[in-house]
Amino acid sequence: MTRHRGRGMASVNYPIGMNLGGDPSQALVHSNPSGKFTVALSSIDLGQGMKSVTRQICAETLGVPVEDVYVDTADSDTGPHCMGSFASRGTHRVGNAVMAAAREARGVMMEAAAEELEVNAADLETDGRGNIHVKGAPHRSISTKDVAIAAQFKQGKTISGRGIFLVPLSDVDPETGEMSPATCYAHACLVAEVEVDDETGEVAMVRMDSAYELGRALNPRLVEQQLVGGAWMGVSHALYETPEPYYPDPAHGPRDFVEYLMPGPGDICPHDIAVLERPAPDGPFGGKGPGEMCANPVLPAVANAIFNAVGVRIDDLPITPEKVLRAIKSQGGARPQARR
Amino acid sequence: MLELRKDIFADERDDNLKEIGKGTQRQDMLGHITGTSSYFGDHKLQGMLHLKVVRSAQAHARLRRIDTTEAERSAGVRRIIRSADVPRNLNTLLSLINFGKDDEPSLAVDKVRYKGEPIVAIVADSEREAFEAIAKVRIDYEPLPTVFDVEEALKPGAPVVNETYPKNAFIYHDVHDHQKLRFGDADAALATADHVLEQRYQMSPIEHAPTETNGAIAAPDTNGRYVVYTSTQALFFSVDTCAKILDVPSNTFHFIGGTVGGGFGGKVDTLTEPLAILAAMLTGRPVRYVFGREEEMQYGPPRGAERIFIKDGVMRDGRIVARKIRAYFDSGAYTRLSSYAAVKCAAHLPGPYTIPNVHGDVYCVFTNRTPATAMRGFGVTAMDFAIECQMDKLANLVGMDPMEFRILNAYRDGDMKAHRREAKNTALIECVQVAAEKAKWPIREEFRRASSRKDGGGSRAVIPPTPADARARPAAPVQQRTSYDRLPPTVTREPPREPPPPTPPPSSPRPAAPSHGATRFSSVFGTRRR
Amino acid sequence: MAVTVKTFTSAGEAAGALSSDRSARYLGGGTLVMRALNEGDVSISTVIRANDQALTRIDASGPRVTLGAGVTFARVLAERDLAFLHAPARSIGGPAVRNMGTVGGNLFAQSPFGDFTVALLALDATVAVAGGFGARDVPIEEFLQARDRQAGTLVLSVSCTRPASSEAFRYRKIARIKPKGGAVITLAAHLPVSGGRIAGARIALGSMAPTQIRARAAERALEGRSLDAATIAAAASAATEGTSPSDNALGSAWYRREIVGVHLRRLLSGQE
Amino acid sequence: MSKTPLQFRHNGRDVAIFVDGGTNLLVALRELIGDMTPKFGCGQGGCGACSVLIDGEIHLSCLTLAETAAGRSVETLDGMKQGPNLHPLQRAFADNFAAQCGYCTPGMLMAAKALLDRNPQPSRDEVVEAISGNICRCTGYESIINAILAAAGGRASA
Repeated sequence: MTRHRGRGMASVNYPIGMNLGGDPSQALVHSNPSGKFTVALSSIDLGQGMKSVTRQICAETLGVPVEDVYVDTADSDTGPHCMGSFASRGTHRVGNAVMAAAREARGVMMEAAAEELEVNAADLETDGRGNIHVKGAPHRSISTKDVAIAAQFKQGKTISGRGIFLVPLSDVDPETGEMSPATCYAHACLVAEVEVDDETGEVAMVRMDSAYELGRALNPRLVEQQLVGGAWMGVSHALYETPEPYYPDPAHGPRDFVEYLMPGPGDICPHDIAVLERPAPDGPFGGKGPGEMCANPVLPAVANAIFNAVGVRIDDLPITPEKVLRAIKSQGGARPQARR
Repeated sequence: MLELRKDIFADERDDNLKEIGKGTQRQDMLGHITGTSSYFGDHKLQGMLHLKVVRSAQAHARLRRIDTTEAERSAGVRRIIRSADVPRNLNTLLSLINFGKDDEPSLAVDKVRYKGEPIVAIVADSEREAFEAIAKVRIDYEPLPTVFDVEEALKPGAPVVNETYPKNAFIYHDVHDHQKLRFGDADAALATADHVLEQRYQMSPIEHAPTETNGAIAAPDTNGRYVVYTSTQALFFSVDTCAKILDVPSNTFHFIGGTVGGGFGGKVDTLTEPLAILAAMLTGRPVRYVFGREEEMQYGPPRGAERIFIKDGVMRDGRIVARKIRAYFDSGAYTRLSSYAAVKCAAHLPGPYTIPNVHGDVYCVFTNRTPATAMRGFGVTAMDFAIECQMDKLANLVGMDPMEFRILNAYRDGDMKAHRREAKNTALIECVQVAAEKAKWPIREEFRRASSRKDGGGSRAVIPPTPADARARPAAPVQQRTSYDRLPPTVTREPPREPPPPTPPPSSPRPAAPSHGATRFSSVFGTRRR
Repeated sequence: MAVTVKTFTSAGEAAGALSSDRSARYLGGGTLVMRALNEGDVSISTVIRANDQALTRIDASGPRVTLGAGVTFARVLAERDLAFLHAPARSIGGPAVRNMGTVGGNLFAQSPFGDFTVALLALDATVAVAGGFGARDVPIEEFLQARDRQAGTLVLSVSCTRPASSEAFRYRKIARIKPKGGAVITLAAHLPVSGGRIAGARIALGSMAPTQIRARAAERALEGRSLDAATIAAAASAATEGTSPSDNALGSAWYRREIVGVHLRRLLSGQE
Repeated sequence: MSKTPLQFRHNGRDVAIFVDGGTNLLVALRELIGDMTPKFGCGQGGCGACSVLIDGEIHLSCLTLAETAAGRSVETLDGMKQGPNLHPLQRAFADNFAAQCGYCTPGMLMAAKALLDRNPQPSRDEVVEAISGNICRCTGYESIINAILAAAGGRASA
């Protein structure tokens, strides 16, 4: 028997956003005369889904269908300031800014609707399908389109809103490190199962089971994209990649995608994910941000699974077949631990 | 396969929302599947020139002579940009938010500090002609001793990588060569622990490897402005960095980005935009500067390596009583963002666990390698690897199941964290329970019943007596200017929610009021919030 | 100065142009030369092409198989008569690289590439080359020894003898990435059997030396014996003899030495 | 500087351009024809972002000398839609959320099309093999594999 299976686990938390410069983001929301809304941002969509999640946040806040909102990103002439897309800050920081802007725009929209319906704005509600009606009297209704037309051409109102979200800077105590580094945290626990070849040191992923808590899952499909892709990257960090394979010796750095190792489509394993939602009190609809942390538990879980499989501890990343093989040889062979 | 566990924390949520919580299609999906999503490189401009840089062949060397005579005469060359052509050829990214000192030139001046450092930029009609000119640039290097290991770099007498930081370490609060975290008395607790385990961990550098490499296209626009198509992850960071380096008002630029072919942290550093714009300024033509793949892999910034030493004290019953950590971030030759990662890392200690005595020292160290930058999980990923491997070893040491060991030590609502803030909205225990359930990993009933919302606070909310380090208190930090115009800081100091610690740490030095010009921060981290 | 592309209708003319111009490279499938151009290799200023149909001919009907240098791996895979070469051909690249990369080009590919050549080396192939002085046949070993000096040489075709059975030829590429990745090491074994005993064993290894090499000590351990466990063990333990692997991004020299015997044993004994 | 005339069929339409010596097909498509769907990811043949079909076979346009496309048929993602309608693969990629940053998507779709055009009912392993030359850094591949299998399944039932 040369191949041994083992399981390992790890649990982590992750701070959302940065404690630098107040970490602000701004958003502008405005309606066109047809009652369709544009969100102007300077925030970047790197693939994480920034445009899509802020679109849903805006639609929910305005009370209009998501199709009536379009998010325009990253133009420095039209989009207001944003720190950028990093530090898992997009959903939380930009989402909050969009929510604030949408709230302000909604206020104007409801005032304009109230004027048309000759009621008090406080007595109105949106139906989420593009109409505003008197609470308890759905027939006394006006479409957002008609409101926008009235606001633009009759009332002289701009249905628009500005939003900013900022977490006041927290000083860091030089002596104790006392600080407020983040306002909310995401959490995860992941179990990895691996198979280790004790003659070659090769490690193959068998499966992963995980639980991620990331505040409200604002869009479960986007969350799934992040978690599946992020865990793949975690496997990659654990077992494969580095631009300096002999660190700290800088020699033999990879120059292409053949030398820079990342798991291929034939290296992936089944991954069952549970998502827990404990809303962040200061998150947009309780959202936190799954972006970065989803990779983190994989690295130690894989390392711990390798120990469980063959009894060696590899404390240097990436855990290459060479490191595993050296460790197995130096302890005189594989020592499988109690099966989990 | 993804399962939403709506049953957990259900009482904290209103699940009757109309758009939130739906798996709505991505706004950009149609563009992606039809290939019509527009990335920076998809902009085709008339008469576009191509910029390539001559990179250092040495990891550490003095530049005796840079001879571009032959290259200037090379076919198709429109302009050779040398360091003297860069208006403000010294910057550090976080200077925009007033953190750290300018330490990195856009083009090397008298010294190169890593292999691949840009020395000269060539602007030519075609990439091929730029490559031909690169081959004709003669550089006379005087090699200097190199240092590649973070611990070696900190030793007295090590080669000085970056003269801005002559001891090869970023300076925190103007006084320390590392960021400290002190909570309780870790040494005393280690002395009384049933088991002590000290281990070393090493995280490798990681390349972001986005499928789209870093790049920018800059072109003269109407009214004397410049339009810049960019792969940046942080649009205004890049706008303001370029404004600073090129010494022009930020509204000189119209940056357009927004759809980026992956970033993962590797597109924050604003490496291509300043030179592309400068080249457009100097030639009056559109200029494209895009990294090749090898450039991206070797000279584009990686996630820096981290070396971490953990010493833990654990009792026979599984309670961790002390955690002492020393961590070294390998920043490479310049600061970029590693300085902040070390602070974020210190705040992350000791992981999501309630440990009454925690001691952390986190260093940001300079070595002769490609400068490191942000990457997915920056400041935390490596520490989580170290901590969670250590947790597995500790569980093994005390003979506990690793899941149960996590739950036993997990932080809960109301606990005091080591950075002296109350833990709220925690959910580690529930994650462990659900992961165990999914993986059919049996845990005992008492651990299945545990909750993040129960049994926290109380004695766990107390900040323990914390001895001060022997070192004398430093003088107040020197203030730096911020490059943003800001309103005067509103200093809001709410009283701490918890009783003050028995031996409170000396309060941070307070800044003087701004005396002139731009508003100053109250410290390098700005307005204090309690 | 742009690159000049010269296209010839005969391989002979192309060979002449190639041998007379130090800055010329022959363009096969493009995976080497176009990459070099894309990456700014200014030592190449002429690209030579040939539309000679002889370069893309496959002759696989008889016991002696000849592959034109311009035959792609996809074409090898499409040829039922070349089944013994399907494993090495399939081990290369993704589908696009197999549609482009050629048998001739692979002879020039440096580690971690050049896997097909490992198979050809085990099969004792002959390389037909055309230089300034006309065409000649070169044993593949000799060709590889002098590869660094072959830049001005045009490979016309490669030929080898078809193995007697599917058991007689075995191939395995050890890559970190599945299903496709650069080779940590590559192994090929030709094991002709005569009267139940191996006669004329050839073991070839990739990434165990600056070029693909034969594992002569392992061959000796097999020679004249039946392929039993003891013989396999002896061959496996001799696998590193005469090798001189290097460190690279995919693995260290130490690791290659450690695993080459393990994988040779598995290859010879038919284990996964 | 001399330029070489080049004609080929681009998504069913004849095109004629002049190329510099050594120009690769990716540059020709993007900069001379204006088809931005194939992407530059490496120029080394390692990522597949520039994948196109030449006479129905998958090729890396960055490693293809533009002149070698003369007289041949080049298909890119720009030609995948069937009139105003999305190709079943495009629909399946959307339904399976098989794109995040979207940069590898054009190459992935072409690799998938090359597979399904020849093998309408591929196994999972065949799908994996078909995209083995294409790097995706976002998705972890699972959604892409599922999308291709779904497109094949959908086609079979249609």
